[in-house]
Amino acid sequence: MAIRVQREDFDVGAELSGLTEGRTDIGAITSFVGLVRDFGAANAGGMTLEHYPGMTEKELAAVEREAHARWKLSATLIVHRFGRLEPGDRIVLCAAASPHREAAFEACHFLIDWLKTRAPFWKLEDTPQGQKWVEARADDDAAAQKWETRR
Amino acid sequence: MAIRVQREDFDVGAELSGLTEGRTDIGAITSFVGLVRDFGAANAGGMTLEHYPGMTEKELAAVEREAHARWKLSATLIVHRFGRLEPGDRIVLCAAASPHREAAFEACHFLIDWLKTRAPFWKLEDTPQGQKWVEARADDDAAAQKWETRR
Amino acid sequence: MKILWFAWLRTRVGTAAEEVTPPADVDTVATLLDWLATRSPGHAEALAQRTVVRVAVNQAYAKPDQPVRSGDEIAIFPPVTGG
Amino acid sequence: MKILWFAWLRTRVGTAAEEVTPPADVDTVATLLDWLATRSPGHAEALAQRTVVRVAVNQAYAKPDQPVRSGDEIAIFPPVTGG
Repeated sequence: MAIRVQREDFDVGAELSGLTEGRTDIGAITSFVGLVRDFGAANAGGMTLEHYPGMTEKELAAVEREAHARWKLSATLIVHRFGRLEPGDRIVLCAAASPHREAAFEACHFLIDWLKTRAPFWKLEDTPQGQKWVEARADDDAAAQKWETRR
Repeated sequence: MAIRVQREDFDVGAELSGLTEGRTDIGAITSFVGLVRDFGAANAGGMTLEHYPGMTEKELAAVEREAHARWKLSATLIVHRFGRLEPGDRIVLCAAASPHREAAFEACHFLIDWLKTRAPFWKLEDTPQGQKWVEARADDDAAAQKWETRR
Repeated sequence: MKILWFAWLRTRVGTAAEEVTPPADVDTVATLLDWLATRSPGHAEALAQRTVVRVAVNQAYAKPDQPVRSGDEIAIFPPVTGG
Repeated sequence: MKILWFAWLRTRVGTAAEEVTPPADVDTVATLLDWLATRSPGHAEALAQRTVVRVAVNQAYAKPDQPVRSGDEIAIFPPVTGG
């Protein structure tokens, strides 16, 4: 289990290699990378990610612990950036390693879905009309909710 | 869309960066890495992956085309190794990039499930009793079948 | 008691952090929000729509009936949008 | 007609590739497998359990009733185990 909250970019290859370093019991790693998307004319700029230092790390660790309680996992990792980000920049990396691929897929999906509704981050997007706080999406609540009913 | 069948290892970070290079329309990349797993005393060695050059590339390309037909994807990638592999070595990388994470997760899961029952690769494992051809798993057929019913 | 404001709630209130000493009968998350709303027009505006207000007490999510006491760190913020 | 054998079918047959000229009435995947099984005890053993035999004609999966003709590349192999 590993959590990092940082301003700097991350190297996905190095992060995933770190998960399996020296181990031969892992058959599958599923990872998710979230990126800053440019929505075209309506939103041609980057964004600033605000967060709540202290609580962020606690919530990410709780999400990770929950994944380990639900699936047989060899290792997990969450790296989340904050601060100024431009279109195309990486925002977040979630990874789950397991002997088997089904557990790796489900756990990785769970990590990002739960993180999105629990970890205290807020996006302030640049728009041609000025900076605008992104509103939470009902989709994201529904995605997180789906793991509640499967408990 | 990109397919590679190669003896050499691959760098997951570089491969995923290549998918998004110069693009700002991608919000999500889900990737899967399969590794040679050491099953302990029963199977302490590595393996040799045989394949059918020519057909392998065609089948991987067909799996990729099917994923693009089913989901709104920005880019996909399959890299599969052959030849001699040791415990802990990477075997395969599947990646799906999309504006949205649900499509990226489903398509990546589909790529590996279909690949496992269609791409002409065969594992010859080293065991304390000598080399042994791995038998196909009913699990893998079931995993691939699940995408048929969802069509 | 330390109050932290985040995202657009911070913008409305006009400060990221403030130290407050509410009266003794302000002893739950819900009563604290009611009391904070009286501090300024910006506070009132920030807390007008309670359904979009999330509260953490000492860095853990809290429900309206959760007790609060002097010395607590109370964070108030809109639904999260990371990831 | 070129026949390619893979994995444990190759081991049983004892060769990875062979050039064959079946009689004219061997014109489908199924009749070709029947005919190949008569070529040697190794061929017979390799093709004994048809449910675990997969066939590709010109590098595409083929069903038992698919036609085969001179000049085709026919690959015969067990269920795949890559990934």
